[in-house]
Amino acid sequence: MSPQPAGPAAPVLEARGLVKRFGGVTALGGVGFRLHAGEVHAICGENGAGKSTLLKLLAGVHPRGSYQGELLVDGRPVAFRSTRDAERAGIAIVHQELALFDDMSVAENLFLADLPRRRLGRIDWEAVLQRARALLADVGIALDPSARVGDLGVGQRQLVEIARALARSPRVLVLDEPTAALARHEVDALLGLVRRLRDAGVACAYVSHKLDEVFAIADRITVLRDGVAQGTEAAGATDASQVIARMVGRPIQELYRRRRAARGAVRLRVRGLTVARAPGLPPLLHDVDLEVAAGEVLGIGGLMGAGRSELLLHLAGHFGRRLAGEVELDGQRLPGGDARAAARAGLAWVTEDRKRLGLVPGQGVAFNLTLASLARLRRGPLVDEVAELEAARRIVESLRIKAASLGAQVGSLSGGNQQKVVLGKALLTAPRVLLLDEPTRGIDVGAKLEVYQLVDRLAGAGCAIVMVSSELPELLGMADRIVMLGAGRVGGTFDRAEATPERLLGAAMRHAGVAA
Amino acid sequence: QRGGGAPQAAAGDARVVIGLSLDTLEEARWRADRDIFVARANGLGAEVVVLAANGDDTTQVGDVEKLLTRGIDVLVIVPHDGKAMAKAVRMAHDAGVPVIAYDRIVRDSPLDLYVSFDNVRVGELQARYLVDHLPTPGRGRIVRIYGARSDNNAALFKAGQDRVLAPYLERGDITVVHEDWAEEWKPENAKRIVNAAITASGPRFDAVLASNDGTAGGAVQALLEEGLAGRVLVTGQDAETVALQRIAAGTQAMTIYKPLGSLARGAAELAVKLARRSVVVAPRAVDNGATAVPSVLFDVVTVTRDNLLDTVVADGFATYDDVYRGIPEAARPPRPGT
Amino acid sequence: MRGRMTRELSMAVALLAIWGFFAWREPAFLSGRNLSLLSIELAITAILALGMFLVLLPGQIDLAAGSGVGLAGAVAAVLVYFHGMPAPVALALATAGAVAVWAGMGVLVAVERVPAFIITLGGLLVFRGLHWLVIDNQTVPIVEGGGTNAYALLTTGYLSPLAGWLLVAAACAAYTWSSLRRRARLLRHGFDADDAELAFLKPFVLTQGLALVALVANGFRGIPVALVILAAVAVLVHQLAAHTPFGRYLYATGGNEAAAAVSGVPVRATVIGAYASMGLVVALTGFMQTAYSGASTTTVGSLMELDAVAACVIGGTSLRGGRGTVPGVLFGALIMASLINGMTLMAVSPEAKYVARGLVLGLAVWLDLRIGGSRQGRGTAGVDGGEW
Amino acid sequence: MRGRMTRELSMAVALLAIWGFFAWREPAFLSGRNLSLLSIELAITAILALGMFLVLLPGQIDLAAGSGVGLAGAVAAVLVYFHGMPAPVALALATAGAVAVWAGMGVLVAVERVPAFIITLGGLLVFRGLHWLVIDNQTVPIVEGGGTNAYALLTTGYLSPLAGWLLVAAACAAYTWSSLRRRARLLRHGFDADDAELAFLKPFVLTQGLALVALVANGFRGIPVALVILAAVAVLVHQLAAHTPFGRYLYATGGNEAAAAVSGVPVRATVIGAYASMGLVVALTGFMQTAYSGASTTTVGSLMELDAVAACVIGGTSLRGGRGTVPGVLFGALIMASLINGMTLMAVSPEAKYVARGLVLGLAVWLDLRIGGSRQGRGTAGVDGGEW
Ligand SMILES: Nc1ncnc2c1ncn2[C@@H]1O[C@H](COP(=O)(O)OP(=O)(O)OP(=O)(O)O)[C@@H](O)[C@H]1O
Ligand SMILES: Nc1ncnc2c1ncn2[C@@H]1O[C@H](COP(=O)(O)OP(=O)(O)OP(=O)(O)O)[C@@H](O)[C@H]1O
Ligand SMILES: [Mg+2]
Ligand SMILES: [Mg+2]
Repeated sequence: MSPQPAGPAAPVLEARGLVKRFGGVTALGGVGFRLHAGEVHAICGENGAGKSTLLKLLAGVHPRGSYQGELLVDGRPVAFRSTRDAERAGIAIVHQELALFDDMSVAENLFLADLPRRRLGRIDWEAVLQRARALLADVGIALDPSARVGDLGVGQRQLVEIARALARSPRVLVLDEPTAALARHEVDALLGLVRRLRDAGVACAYVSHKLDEVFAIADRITVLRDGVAQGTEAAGATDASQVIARMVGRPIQELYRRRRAARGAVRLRVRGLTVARAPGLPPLLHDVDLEVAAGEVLGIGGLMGAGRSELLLHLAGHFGRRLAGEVELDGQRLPGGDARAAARAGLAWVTEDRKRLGLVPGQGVAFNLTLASLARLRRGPLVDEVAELEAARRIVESLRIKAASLGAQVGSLSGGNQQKVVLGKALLTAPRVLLLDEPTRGIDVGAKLEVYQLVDRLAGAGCAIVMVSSELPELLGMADRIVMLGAGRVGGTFDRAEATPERLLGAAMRHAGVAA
Repeated sequence: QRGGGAPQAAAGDARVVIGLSLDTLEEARWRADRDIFVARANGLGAEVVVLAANGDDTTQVGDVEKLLTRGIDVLVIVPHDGKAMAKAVRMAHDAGVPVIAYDRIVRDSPLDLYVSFDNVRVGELQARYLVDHLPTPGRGRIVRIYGARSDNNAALFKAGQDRVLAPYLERGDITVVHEDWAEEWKPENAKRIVNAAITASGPRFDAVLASNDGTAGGAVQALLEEGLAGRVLVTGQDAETVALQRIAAGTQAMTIYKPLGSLARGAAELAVKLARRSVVVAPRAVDNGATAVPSVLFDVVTVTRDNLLDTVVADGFATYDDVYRGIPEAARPPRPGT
Repeated sequence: MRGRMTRELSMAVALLAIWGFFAWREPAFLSGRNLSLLSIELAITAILALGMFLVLLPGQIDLAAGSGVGLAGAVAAVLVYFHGMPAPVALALATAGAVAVWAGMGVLVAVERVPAFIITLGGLLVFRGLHWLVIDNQTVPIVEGGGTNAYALLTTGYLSPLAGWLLVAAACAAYTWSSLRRRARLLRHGFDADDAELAFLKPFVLTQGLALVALVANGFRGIPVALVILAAVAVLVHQLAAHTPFGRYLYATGGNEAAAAVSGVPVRATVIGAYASMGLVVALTGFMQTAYSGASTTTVGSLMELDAVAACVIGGTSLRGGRGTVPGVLFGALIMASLINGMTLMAVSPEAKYVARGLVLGLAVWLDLRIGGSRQGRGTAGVDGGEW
Repeated sequence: MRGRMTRELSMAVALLAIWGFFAWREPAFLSGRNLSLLSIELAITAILALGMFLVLLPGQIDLAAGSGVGLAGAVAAVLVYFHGMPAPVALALATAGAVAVWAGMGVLVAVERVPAFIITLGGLLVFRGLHWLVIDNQTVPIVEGGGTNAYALLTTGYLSPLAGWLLVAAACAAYTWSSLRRRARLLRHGFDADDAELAFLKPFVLTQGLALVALVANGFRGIPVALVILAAVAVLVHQLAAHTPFGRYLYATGGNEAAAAVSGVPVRATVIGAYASMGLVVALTGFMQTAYSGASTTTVGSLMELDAVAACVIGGTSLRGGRGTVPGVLFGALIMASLINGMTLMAVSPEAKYVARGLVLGLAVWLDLRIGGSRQGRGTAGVDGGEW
């Protein structure tokens, strides 16, 4: 990164009266925005507020002419035809949805857009590897430049994505929820990196739903609601509750509210579970024991790569070969790798990866919501249209899903609303055991609150809930008991009473030495 | 099995190998050709290697290469395309192998021998029959169905037909109400064409001049559905079993029977002679653009309802039962020899 | 649903242009006779296209359809003509065979995960070979000379005027009743449905349309059996795709196979099912196409698979899977069939035929994109692009 | 790279099986003469397949390749034969035309976003029509009877033994030098590279292979010009795909088009570029194929596009784009070519030929999946499935 002198008073990047429509939806309704050199400017807002859209405009993802309003760089109006133009102007973006190439090496992903060449326009691979190694070191990411991106975990991929943005040593760095997939320590590393960049004179626009992060790093905060800017303030001059209030337009009291439900009979019992990705491969899960009772919420924490997702995936019958151990639901044994049996037994699973495993983006909201429950919505050989719409409407209303209509394409919903659709699909199957993997990843406080209330309601109704989360406050706030995983082993089980962040992290680390 | 390498000019009664490169085996007639030819050649103590090119010139060039690779003493070729196969002839001669063109001539090449029926004559016979058997001979309205636009023979048949029809067309005694090419010789295309003719200019025509039995079949199908079958005269060629049945049933007027037997047997005998490098007598000569090719041309026969028994059946080309299949005993002519 | 209206408009425009042109150059094009024959040719093209539609929905393809058509027709013909089987039995046997074979291909695609393009390309070659073997490269009639049977009637049968009218009446009544009933239910539960006007207009338009068909057809020989078969197949496929769980699974599998799988969609069974249905359709088309030319020859069916795919895509079906509608497919098939019929009527030379078909194909889809814009990518360049 | 070795193994097995079988049933298969001819046929198949590879990488397809081959050859033939143009000029003109037309199709696909399947299917029809028009359904020789010219030499030319040996030597030297140099540089910067043994083994094996080819070929008429052309094209395409930004853009676009677009890959230019290159290849193949049959006739090129796609997929190229290698494609082409050559040599009947080709096609890919497993997905069921 080429350090630049702290920027002059004039904003490096300024947006005036941006208006962006997608068919019927108005994503941005005349947003103004100023970004100065050497500042971190946070953008907060509910799901669908227009944050990503704004950033995409700044970074030239939506070409000129597809929106109204004007962009100025160093006070001079610009019109980006593509992200390339934006890059030439020194603007780089880290996307909310990962944009990497699984079959290519880390190094190649980093420099794809401008690969160094030798004579005859051939690529200078040595140079690519060297530059990659230099950059990763510089950014403080421990990754092998020649590793295949497809083999990395979610978090590591996110880091590659960020490094790629930095590869062009931008003057303006635009980050859209960069920490959504990161574990605590990785988040800290990232924030440190952003600070260093700011001090080097880079201007950062930063979108995140984690307010603690926002206040930890932002110099100024702009709040968006329904595509309209609700004003900009210095981070020092405001606090979380004010920001939240402006985001949702109503004050939100305490986030985690749990009515203790009487702990009923044990619903899900896992004993000595040992699972490998495939026969022959080393197990990802070792000898895992856990129990969930009706009306109980079991939190599962752990560091990135601990195998939490694999655990839930396996319980749902979608992943891995069971080498040992057994799983019982209401006393009935569940064989490994039989998703239909699990579903029939009343087990539902919500993925952490909604884009890949959660949704059929080209289809409507109702279609996606009812996909897993069609069997119960039949009328003779046909799907009962009315019953289907009824069911969909019920979910949309109870989860406050923001969509133009029940037929609106899910792909066009904002991240948070998409997440709600994925949740709703699981709920429609009237589960007795619900497995949630990062249920609040990348959704806003308002939505989070709704999810928590929903979890509470379900538990109250006697459903047994397993909730994987990377956010300790969430675990501490919602779970009755917490199991910490480390490198696929149970590092410790805690009652909410005895659980503290320190003890939890300690437990998560216990087997960390064993992790690759 | 013989190894590869160049063919040795087999002397005397040494076992000779004949390479037979066919344009296609997709039509029944060529299978007959092949079987008779092979049988006769084997009878004369020759081995025959047969390849068919599915009507594709490139494939056929490849086929010839393969035959030469295997090592043959004479090449008998049914060119899919008369001009294209000049290359095959050159290749064969480079390998010291004489070439006999079978049924279709190879143009612009130093061909050694040409054994065939006269295709232009086929067209002439079809047209001649049509002209003579119109309700009022020599006058009438007709539909013309040509073969595949991409097939040279189609052009030859057409040429023959034109030669006969020309004067009548000039005088306006015969008018062509509709004419079109049946892509790939497809019956369904022929049917479409006749349907189009009827749609465009009504069922007021006396004959359909179809170039082969396949297209004739399509035409008859259309006429059947129109209730015109039997009242409109339809020509054909190849004496396919189905066509013979149609003739027996009266829905098709005639077909051209090429006594394959004599052609194939004759060709086999000549091939063996040539392979053994012994004398061959070729009464006629046909100019192929390069030389006057010594030729043996066999005559073709017009088959109608009246001479079914004396021609195809007598020749053993088709059996009595096949031909009169589905026709009540009463309506059949007496079984020959009873 | 966006641009739905406009896309149907663009289709209609293309079709009208084509019909207008032919009617102008060759008035007979609009004669009852030609329209009846056109409807038979349409039936053959469209039925195969509807099958292809079911295979394209889950993101697969079937290149073997064409040679399958030839083979199915051939088997049936041989059974009838050489083994003297009663036509219905022969057809049933051939159909069973086709369904089994296609289901088999489905297994290879869904379970063994061999790309459908390869499996069906292999099928194309194998089935053509078998086809020629079965008929020994001869011409095998589907019925004793001049006679007729269930097989032949597929394309030569017509309903008596009375029967025709009764059928039309029944169809209209059924549609009106069900659509009004559906509307009532929707409204009762407080969902929005077509406003009253539209709700009554639709059945009315349909009735008019069918009446017109009956009128024209009866002016010639009556409603062709082939057309009735097409109608039945179309209704069936539409119900299947739009209103049964299986249909939903087809769309889901094509839209996002991974997500479908983890949502409990039996992805493999779905794909296999799609191919099995295709087998059924291939057999049916095979019989009709063979019946159309009156006999089974080596050329029957060749290249029909491409026409089928073309019809689907012209009709807005996505080759990536997950998108498409039955009316669209019918529209596409109608465009293709009209084109060939009209050009034959004008005795256009083969070369010109090829060029015209090619241009219209490209044009129709391009027009659709321009006017309907239904395939256009949202937002960023190529978000949903790169589609074949 | 996982299963890379095993997949290459599976290919080798398939190939050996085929060669072994033919050698056993027909010894002449291994004769120098046949192998030389095979190499010429291979060259034609493989070059087109390499072009198709460039189009498949970004997730597109080209069904017009076959009829394009016919058209290009025809245009050149007409220019030479009827307009007495010197062959080189004629070839140049035809090539320029092809490139322009294919680039045009590329624009329609990339900019207008018309599905490639449709555009190129349209192209298939249009070009066939034009092809027939150009040669007026006649046969147009590529050279005055018996003579020869640059055009004819494409498939009838052979290098003198000396020239052949020199070429081989040069090639080996170049490869050895560059590969050792690359290794040195890698090590110098402390990246891992092949260990010494392997590093010297590779050039050695290559040298042996080429020497063998030269030996066999010189045993007949010398190394065929066609084979040299193939080698050149293969090296070029490999360099292009693996070692130039354009090549990487091809992979990126095919791997994840949306991601490519937002990461600054000029997606449209890339796709257009791929098609333009395909135009070049189509022209070249057209000349060679036409030269092979000695004259342009209506049947030249038909169905070649399917063989090309098949070769690519057998060689492990993904029809979804983003995956594939040049050696794989060559392997696939070799399998196809050997198959046809051998069966013709054995005088297999056409039906049997179709069946065999179909079966082998399916089998090769299935075997590849089983042994190489390279297309199989990690993790949850069907997560990466549904590929054609
Ligand atoms: N490609 C698109 N097509 C149609 N509508 C879109 C598209 N992208 C965004 N929208 C709409 O624009 C609005 C803003 O979307 P955006 O992604 O900017 O919200 P966001 O603030 O990023 O939400 P989140 O925090 O969940 O990411 C939403 O209503 C969304 O439905
Ligand atoms: N695509 C992949 N290929 C190979 N290994 C993978 C892949 N994805 C994940 N893994 C490995 O599987 C293990 C678990 O991954 P994962 O990240 O899902 O765990 P996790 O506890 O769910 O963490 P998080 O959910 O926060 O990402 C880790 O060892 C990770 O490296
Ligand atoms: Mg967002
Ligand atoms: Mg996880």
